[in-house]
Amino acid sequence: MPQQGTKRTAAILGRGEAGLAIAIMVVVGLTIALDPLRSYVVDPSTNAVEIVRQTAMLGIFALGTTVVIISGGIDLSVGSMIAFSGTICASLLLWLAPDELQNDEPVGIAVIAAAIAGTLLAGFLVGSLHAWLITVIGLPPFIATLATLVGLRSLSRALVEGVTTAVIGGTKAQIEIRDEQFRYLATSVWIPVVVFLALAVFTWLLMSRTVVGRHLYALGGNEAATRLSGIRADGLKWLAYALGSMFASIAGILYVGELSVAAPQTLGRGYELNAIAAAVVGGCSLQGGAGTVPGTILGCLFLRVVIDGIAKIIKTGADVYEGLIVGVVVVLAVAVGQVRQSRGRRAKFFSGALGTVTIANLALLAAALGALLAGRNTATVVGVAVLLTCSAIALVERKRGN
Amino acid sequence: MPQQGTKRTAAILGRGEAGLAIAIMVVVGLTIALDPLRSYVVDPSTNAVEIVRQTAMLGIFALGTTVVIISGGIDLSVGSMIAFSGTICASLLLWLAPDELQNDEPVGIAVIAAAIAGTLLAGFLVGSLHAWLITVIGLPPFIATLATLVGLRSLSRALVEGVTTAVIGGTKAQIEIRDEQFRYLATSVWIPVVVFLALAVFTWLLMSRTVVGRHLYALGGNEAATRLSGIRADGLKWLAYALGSMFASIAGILYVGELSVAAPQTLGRGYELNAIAAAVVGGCSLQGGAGTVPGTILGCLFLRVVIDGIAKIIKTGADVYEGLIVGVVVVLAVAVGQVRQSRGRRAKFFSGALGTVTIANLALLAAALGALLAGRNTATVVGVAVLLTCSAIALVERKRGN
Amino acid sequence: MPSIISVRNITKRYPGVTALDGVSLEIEAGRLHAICGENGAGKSTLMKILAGVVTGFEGELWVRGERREFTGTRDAERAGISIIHQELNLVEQLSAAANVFLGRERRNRLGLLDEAAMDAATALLFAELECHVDPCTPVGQLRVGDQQLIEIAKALSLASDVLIMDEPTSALTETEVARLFRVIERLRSLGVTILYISHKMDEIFSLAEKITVLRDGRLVRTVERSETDSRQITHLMVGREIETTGFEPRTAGPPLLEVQTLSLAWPGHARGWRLRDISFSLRRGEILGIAGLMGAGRTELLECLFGASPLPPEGRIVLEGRELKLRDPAEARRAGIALVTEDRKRLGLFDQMSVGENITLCELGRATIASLIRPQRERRLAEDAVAQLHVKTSGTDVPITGLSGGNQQKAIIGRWLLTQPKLLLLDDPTRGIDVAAKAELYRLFDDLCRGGLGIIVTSSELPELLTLCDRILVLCEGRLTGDFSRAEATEQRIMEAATRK
Amino acid sequence: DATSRPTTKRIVLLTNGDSPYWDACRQGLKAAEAELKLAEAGLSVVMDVNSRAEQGQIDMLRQYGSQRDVVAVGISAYHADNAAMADEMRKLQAKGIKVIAVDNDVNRERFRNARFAFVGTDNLRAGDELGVAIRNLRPKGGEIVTFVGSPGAQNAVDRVRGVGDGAGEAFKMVDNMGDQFDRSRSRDNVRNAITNHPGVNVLVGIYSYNGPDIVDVVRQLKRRNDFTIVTFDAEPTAIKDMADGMLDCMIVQNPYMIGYESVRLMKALVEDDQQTVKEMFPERGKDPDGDIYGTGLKIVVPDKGSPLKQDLFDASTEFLTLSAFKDWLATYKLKGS
Ligand SMILES: Nc1ncnc2c1ncn2[C@@H]1O[C@H](COP(=O)(O)OP(=O)(O)OP(=O)(O)O)[C@@H](O)[C@H]1O
Ligand SMILES: Nc1ncnc2c1ncn2[C@@H]1O[C@H](COP(=O)(O)OP(=O)(O)OP(=O)(O)O)[C@@H](O)[C@H]1O
Ligand SMILES: [Mg+2]
Ligand SMILES: [Mg+2]
Repeated sequence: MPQQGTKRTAAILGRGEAGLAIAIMVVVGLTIALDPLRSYVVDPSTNAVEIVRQTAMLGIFALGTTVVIISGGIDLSVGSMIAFSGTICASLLLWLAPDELQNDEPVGIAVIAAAIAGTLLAGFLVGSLHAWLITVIGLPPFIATLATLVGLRSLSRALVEGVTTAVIGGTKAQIEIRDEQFRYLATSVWIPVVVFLALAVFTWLLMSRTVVGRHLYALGGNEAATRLSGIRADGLKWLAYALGSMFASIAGILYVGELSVAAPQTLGRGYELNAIAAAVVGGCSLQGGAGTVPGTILGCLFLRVVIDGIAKIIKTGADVYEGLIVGVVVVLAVAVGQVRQSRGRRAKFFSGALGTVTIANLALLAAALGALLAGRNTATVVGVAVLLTCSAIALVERKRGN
Repeated sequence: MPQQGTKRTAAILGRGEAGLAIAIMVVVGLTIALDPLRSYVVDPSTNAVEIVRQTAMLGIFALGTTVVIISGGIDLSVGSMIAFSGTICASLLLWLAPDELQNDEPVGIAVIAAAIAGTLLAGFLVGSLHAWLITVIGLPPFIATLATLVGLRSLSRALVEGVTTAVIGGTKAQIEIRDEQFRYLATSVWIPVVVFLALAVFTWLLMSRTVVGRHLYALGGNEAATRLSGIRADGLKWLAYALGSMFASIAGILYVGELSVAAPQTLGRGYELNAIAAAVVGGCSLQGGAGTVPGTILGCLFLRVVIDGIAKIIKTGADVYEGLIVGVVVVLAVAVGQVRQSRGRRAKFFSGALGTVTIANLALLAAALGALLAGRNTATVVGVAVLLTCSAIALVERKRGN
Repeated sequence: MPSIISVRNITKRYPGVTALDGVSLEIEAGRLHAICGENGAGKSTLMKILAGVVTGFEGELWVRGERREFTGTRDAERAGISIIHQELNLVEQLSAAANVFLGRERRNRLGLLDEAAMDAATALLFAELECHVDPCTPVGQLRVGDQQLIEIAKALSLASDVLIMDEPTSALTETEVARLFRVIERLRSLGVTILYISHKMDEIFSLAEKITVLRDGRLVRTVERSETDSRQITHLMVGREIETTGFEPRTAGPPLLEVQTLSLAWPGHARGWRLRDISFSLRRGEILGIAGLMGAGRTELLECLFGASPLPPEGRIVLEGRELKLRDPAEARRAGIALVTEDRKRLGLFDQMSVGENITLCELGRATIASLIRPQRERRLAEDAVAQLHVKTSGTDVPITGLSGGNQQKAIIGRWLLTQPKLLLLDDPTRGIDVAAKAELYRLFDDLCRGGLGIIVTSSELPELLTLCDRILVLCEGRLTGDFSRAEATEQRIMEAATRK
Repeated sequence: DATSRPTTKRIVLLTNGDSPYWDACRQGLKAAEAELKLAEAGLSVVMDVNSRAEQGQIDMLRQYGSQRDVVAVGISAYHADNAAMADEMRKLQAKGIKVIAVDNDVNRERFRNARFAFVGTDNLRAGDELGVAIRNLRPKGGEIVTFVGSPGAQNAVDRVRGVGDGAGEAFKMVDNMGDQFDRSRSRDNVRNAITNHPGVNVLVGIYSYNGPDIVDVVRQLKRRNDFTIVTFDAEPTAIKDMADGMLDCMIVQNPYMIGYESVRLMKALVEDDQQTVKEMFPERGKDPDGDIYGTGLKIVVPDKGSPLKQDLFDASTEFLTLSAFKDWLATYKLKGS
């Protein structure tokens, strides 16, 4: 995506971003139209606040993922890193103020500050471990962070068991943090939002206005050339992965505040995929060297708006369909970008055997969706409709020939 | 790893594989040595059977992943595909023989055969969808299969709810399959093992002895060159992803048989990572073009032996540590391969600031492990030991200078 | 003479550029037809159309008197046309034999791969090419020259009667070139029609019977070799005269670089070392040429001077009296050394970035206030460089990929000049660059040198070194086997030194 | 204006996780919906299956706050001590939405006011009863391994503790193995428990699916005679297993009744029907635990050969043989409980 590559320093909103902004408005519009209770219209503030809060939480670690992806790497460990940092933070609180915490007395600012500092340090260490495995040992980023994805969660569980046994006496699978001051970090919506905005501005300046940022783009675009241009690639990678992990640990701290418990088994499971999805929807290329901070932010907002819209429209059992719709939406978002780029050659969508199979595929998918969301008859209607349209397109393409 | 690239056709066991085989024996040896109950010695058959069964189950879908990775792609959807195929299979059984299934009467071979056939078809369709998204729409494989990873599980949950409501009347979150004949598929250890062996031989022949296989390696190694050689790359990708998904659906069927239930929410969650780990440990390169079927099989065996060994040695609460140890082991396995390749330049492990941080890192990690597995004192001992050794290495490296 | 291929009024448009514009051309059977033109003239595009690689163009393609519409390389091969591409198209993980037969594998009775047969056939082909490579070795372990030979073997294995060679010698050593020419002679004797593209006049005039010149996608003229000379051809290519006269001697300044007994190990190779006991010195305002066959170690020597060698080298490197222990290109850059790499595409360009971003990458710090980049400053930085080097571009924020090879090279040199180096290392800076662009680069180097820079340049073309350099070192298998002043240097003596064992 | 348009209001039951246990509860909801004529009252009952632990429950509670058609929420607390969840419950109450705890109560010391009342059974007591059963099934004592989905969840913690207390000193709780609802892991856990702990002679399924999984492995290993197998809840598979003589005892809650009664309570709260509330909670306000509506426990044992007797257990606990239990199920057209 040379667009991003060059326009980066010029306008804040590239063409991709503009499209995304429109898409967001469309989704909101649809939600208002399809929600029988019009809750967006009736009670905009509550909904707006909730969406912004969710976007901020997702955005905080998606920003880190963006830096890593732009620099040509990938970080699969974000979700586990959130669990790990949450665990570290809770463990430190428990270890520094055991009695206060168990008797629901305030643990005090100092302790909280110490816990946060310690957690950020842990994030820095994990990021450094990634950088070391990748630059010195020469592991592919996918493997290095896959290992920590598996390892950190397990380590967190072990840690909770160890700490609770040592401090409380009884082995527990999670640590509750009911301290109001600490929880205020997340319960006061404004703190996560401000933290997110601060990190966003920082990252945006870093990537689009500083030498280091430019070098990160260069690294992602062509590593060999970057090294031979006398740029220290290893240092850059260290920075990228450190930011990735540290942003994740900030999110981890806030999640513990929000959930009032550090439950390593479930905390942040699979969030790395949300972050990657947001970044990619926002225009990052997994080959590296392309992507923008505003893009990622819009990507996060888009995902959250879609998810909230589903909940508003489907209401009961929405989370059953959430994944399905998010999957479809991500494909559409990225596909649009793809197709826009290959504008030149007008592609054929349903040529050959694969095309035929695909028509059946899409028709079935549509039918299934219809059946699940609206019942048998709709299913057949939708299915047949899709079948016919695709077939029509196919015929036109055959006609057009080459 | 050019070795694999050529030796493939020569010996079945390349140098990488040999190393892996040794590693497996070492792990088994360690387990025997450290397991106070010596259960490998006391009751070899049970343990062997269990490990073989587990390896077969993992191997069945790891083989598909291997083909995809060698062809230069990646399939993140395997776990969800297992859940999806399991759901389809169970739904078909329930739909074709509702009464028998609910009253625990045998559903009959015909119904079972039909269900299996339908499931394989579903696998083929999903694989085709991947191929279409990647070759026609031009999505990166990571994105395409990330979308199905999220989407298929959600679709499966919706499907179960829909089918149970329609057939049984009450909405349920999973479908129990107690039919003995069907369950025999998995409970009779030999069937999964035979299926696995058959698929392994098939895949091995395909990849190492046929033209198509040769072209898959070429595609993974250099797509442009492959196209310029007049090879239809799109067809090859279709094959690769179709195999990936169909092998996964075979596994899905067997899992439903083993578990006597299709619970889409949890079935096969995260298994894609096990498959990728097994393939990579077995010598596959995520850049594509390198990897072997025997390698992957050994990779699966290695992982299973490690996991079983952990359970045998740690005994109580082993599953807490499993992830951590698997993570470490994967890193080691791949790192050894890496270092072997870059034998030429003797690398420096702890140079510069990153090196210093890493020493701290490793020491801490070791200490944590020690503390969790053996208690405080061991922790300090281990931590200090690691700290000193690493520092020593670092000093030597500094001395050696350049 | 019957024409075996006739191109009728073919036009090929890419977004932004018209690669070919109404080209009509008759190729006569059994003759060697050379195609000349500057970078971007459309040579490769035309060849790709003939070989069925590029489809979807306007105009007609006739083969042996019948209209053909290739849908892919397969069709072209069936029509007896095969091509050796300008860029290497090999699968590094696969063996030489597997690459030669890629897409046309031999099967045995069971329909399985017949490795033995393919290895044998490949061995035969290699024997023809006098190339001593084991068919089983993975291509990735072979060096550039041998890889190019495998491409050639691949094309020959088709035994087609039209063979297209797109700059086949750009990576070959003189000996390998001679070898290739012998093969070409034999093919001609078998009546094979050959289309030959090269930027090297001497090759064209030693081989071609007919010469076609393209410029900006248009066909300028087709002439018999007998009726023309290289001056005329270059004139037709560029559209104007270009003086390739040498430069008046430069006056060398104070000593800049002192290299003493430089050695570079080569673990796991029979020879054991890539470079052995190399000593020389360089003064400011001096251009030092390094000649040698492919694999002689020129790239390695420059890599050592730039701290980019796979292992740290032994020996001393002294820059202006300060001994350097370079562990990383970054240190070399800080010490005032710049390296323009051999492989522009892989090791020089950032094709996701604009021309400007490519130029300012190393010296972006200069465009910052309070460590934040000021876009207008950056633009000025880039525009100055573009102006100084006469880079032909529509602006500094167009994608670098839009530029022709020569101008991309200038942009990269511009990147390094911004760092105000004392010592400029140029590894085969004119590879794959057309005559006009070459002449401009020569003048640029000369100016820079007179500006007090020390320059070390390698080249695969001796004439280039002879016009450009004050002194010429010769490497052979990593040893220094010759050191000639401009006066003493002749192609003859250099080749002797380069092949001395 | 959207608000004026008449729409049926929703009564939501939010589960703690995704388990067959809830199928029976769902049936209770439906039955209540029909018998208590909720449609006429402009109400409908739905069940939301939580799949993301604390995060999932908290997000969904927030959704209810903004969805505007939710009038009452019954929640099975994933974790009793979770302050954030209690906060969200209080926020809903502040919005005028009725909130009760169902099946799993919040920590009564801390968050009693976060819900109006609790409908269900005390997991601690249930565990205790099962422990009593174990003690009488294995008078000589021995070693117990418990198998559970999420060891961290409140119901798991209480049940395991209860089993320990009930079983007494004669028994050692050697391991509590979590499987995160991964059914093949839950089987691996059983295998490993049997190889790793030679002394183990009692296998306890803490979550409804653990029982059948234990039975499955023991059957494969042909080691039935070496183990006493007991489990919580009565999945259809578990009932079949007990019929096959593979299960010694089931402690059965009454999800059907939990569902039914919670709907009754929530409807009453929504309609401010104090009489029904009084009827369900006579002691409310007087006795501190007057806000608990117990739906009773059943001990189910095989038809013949079980040493367990009614009088071993608390008077309030129903003692049934398998066939009696099946008859009970039939009266409500249930497949499991
Ligand atoms: N795939 C492509 N997409 C867009 N433009 C292209 C493509 N291929 C070639 N071009 C453009 O078409 C023109 C002709 O390119 P071509 O490679 O034929 O030149 P050439 O004569 O082979 O140059 P050289 O001597 O450097 O090989 C150039 O401007 C080039 O940028
Ligand atoms: N005999 C050889 N066998 C294998 N690899 C070689 C051999 N000679 C050189 N190489 C490597 O292959 C690459 C190409 O070598 P190269 O031909 O560039 O050497 P060179 O002297 O720099 O010639 P040139 O600069 O013309 O390319 C270099 O990285 C070199 O290390
Ligand atoms: Mg060309
Ligand atoms: Mg070179």
